[in-house]
Amino acid sequence: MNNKILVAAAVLVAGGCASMAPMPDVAKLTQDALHSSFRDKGIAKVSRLQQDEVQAACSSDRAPSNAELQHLQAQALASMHWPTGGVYLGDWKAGEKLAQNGRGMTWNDKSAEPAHNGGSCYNCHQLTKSEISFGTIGPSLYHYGKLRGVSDPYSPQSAPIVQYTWAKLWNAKAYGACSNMPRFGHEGILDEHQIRDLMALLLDPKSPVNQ
Amino acid sequence: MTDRREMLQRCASVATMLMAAGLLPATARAQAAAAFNSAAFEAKNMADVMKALGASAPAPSSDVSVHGPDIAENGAVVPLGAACTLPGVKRLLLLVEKNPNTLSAMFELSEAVEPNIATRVKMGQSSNVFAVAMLADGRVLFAQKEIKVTLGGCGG
Amino acid sequence: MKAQRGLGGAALRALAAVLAAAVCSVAWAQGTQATQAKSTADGIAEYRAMLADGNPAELFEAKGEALWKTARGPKHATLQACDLGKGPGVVKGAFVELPRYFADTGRVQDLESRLLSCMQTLQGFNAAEIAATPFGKGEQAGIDALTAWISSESRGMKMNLPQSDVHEKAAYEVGKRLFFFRGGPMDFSCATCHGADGKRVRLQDLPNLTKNPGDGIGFAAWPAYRVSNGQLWSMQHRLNDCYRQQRFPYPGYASDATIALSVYMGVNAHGAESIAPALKR
Amino acid sequence: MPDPMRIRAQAAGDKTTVRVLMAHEMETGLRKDASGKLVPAWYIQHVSAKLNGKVVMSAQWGPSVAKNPFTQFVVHGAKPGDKVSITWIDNRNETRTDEATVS
Repeated sequence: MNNKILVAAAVLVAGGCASMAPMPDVAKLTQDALHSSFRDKGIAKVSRLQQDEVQAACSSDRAPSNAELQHLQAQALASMHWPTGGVYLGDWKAGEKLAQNGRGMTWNDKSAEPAHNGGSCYNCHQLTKSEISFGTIGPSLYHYGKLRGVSDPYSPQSAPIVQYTWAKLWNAKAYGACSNMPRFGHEGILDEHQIRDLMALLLDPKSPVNQ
Repeated sequence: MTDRREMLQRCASVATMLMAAGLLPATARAQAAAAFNSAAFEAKNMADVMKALGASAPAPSSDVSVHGPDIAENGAVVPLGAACTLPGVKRLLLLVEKNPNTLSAMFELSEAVEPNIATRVKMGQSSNVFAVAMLADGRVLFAQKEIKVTLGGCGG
Repeated sequence: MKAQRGLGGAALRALAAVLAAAVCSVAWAQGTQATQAKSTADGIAEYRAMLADGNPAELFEAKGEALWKTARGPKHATLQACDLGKGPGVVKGAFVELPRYFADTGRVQDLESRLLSCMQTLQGFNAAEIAATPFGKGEQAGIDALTAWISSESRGMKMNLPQSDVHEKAAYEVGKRLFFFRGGPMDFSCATCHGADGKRVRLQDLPNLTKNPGDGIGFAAWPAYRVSNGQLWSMQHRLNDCYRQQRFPYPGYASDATIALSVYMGVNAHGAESIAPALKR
Repeated sequence: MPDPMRIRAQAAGDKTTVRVLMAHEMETGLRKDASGKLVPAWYIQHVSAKLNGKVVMSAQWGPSVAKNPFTQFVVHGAKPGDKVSITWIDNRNETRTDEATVS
């Protein structure tokens, strides 16, 4: 067993009374604990612990400054990938299947390719009336399109909400740098085709979300 | 049917007698196994279960009750109970309509035991469940309810 | 046979949930989500109440107690001289004070890592080998049973992890940083699911582990028998599966990170009554 | 040797509630293991309950009874100090008998 925390702490304590000992360098001990505790398993490599700017900024019980949030959000929006050919909506039936599917990206999964991943939507959101097993980490999305007056997703009036929804699914951090929602497109969890299907689930007037 | 039940009980009591003595020779175990009603436990619906048990078609009755939750958080463990308020209950059965095999459990009761039993079953999906009471006078009565099995956890 | 230990608490809570739901349903004009969630919550509360009486964790408790008292391993010794923090052989009350610092190993240890130490020093087992054994197999199954029994010996007591030693304080601070540490392809940290009150994933309530989430909730409920797979999970197993679902790499058994997280959650849960081993989905 | 059962038998007047937990996999025979092979069926088929040596209840179970089975019933005429014993036999002919005292 690795034991860097305690060795380091012990060094600091040595020669002094424990209650008087100064607090060791917690940031360093945390990095040491991460290095000594985690190992590669399947597709889940230790490289997953190397934080990007967003992850590093959103890793404490205190939110980053407004300026930093703005910066991170602007960055996410600037790097946004918009759908090829301007086709925003796919098949809501395929979208519902993805929404139900919470699989993918764990050390038990064979491949990290989007085809092996679900959208995990119901883990955090209510979406339809018929599925009672839904989470509440995110807001209810029941009647998502209907409440926003989307009767024809291809009409010019619908364009702003359609684009916002796409961006939210592709990289949720564009509208909240420390959002709990994964960056499905940006991180390569889902591909363009799958995100179109989720778009249809949310915005197609025929989708059960809008019934 | 009576003969079959008597035989079942006799086999069971022989087996338990030997077990009480701390002995369960292979032959006795085989005898106990022989008493297992495979046909009933392999049946795909309530009618076929009844046929395999040599019983008549069950009639719905408010004297029988089936206890279970409306929603099961997990289908791997669903509490189910059967009870009957009439005297002379010989058997209580628990059935799950949409399981691969309908019959889950069959309890044979002596006079010393109340016609009110409970256990826990697995359910592959949301389904009707039935409690069936078989009475000494040959009547076969049932109650039913629907149990919703939900999908839990992160699904991953 | 002990009479219905720990069952009353769970049943009472379920009843309380039903009552709370009934009261709430008077003020039901809160839109579809609220009303539907309440009726589902009623159903789940009823389901849990029905299961409360007869937790299969008891089977593991019995096995664990026997294991503790059986001479085993290369040294053919029992674990009865094992010091879980309150002196050699003292089991009662030890669980609610773990993890804690142990001078003999120079480490902050949780119950599982402490058992590994005792199995190595007293019985002659190879702790590293056991730590590398898959969950539920070989000696790992034995440790699960031991945690079931040892935690049951503190049932009804309040979580009371020591924080007087600097190692323990450091472990808390490290645990806190790990709790909020975001990583992996989905940007999840422990706090994503367990950082706020009243959240659920699907239908499972998510305790807010940044504070005392209440008696028998969160840290005060594990080890637990998991209905979904019929296994007894120690906190190490629980944390391992949390990290799997966080899409993190694999945390070593009894590793520093997992122990530091337990210190963070356990100290936050100070005063919460332990119901372990509990019954979980 | 199968793990022991946990049996509780609590008398309240003439009625004694017996609750039993059994340690058993209760494999359905329909489940596949990690390598995709079917795990063979392995489940308790027979259960019998005795009060002071006399059979009061017996049962036949299919593989859809939940893993680590629980069962509960109420028996009349038992007094504190009486013995309740439970025996199960599974489809591999393994068996286990345990006894509890009515309290």
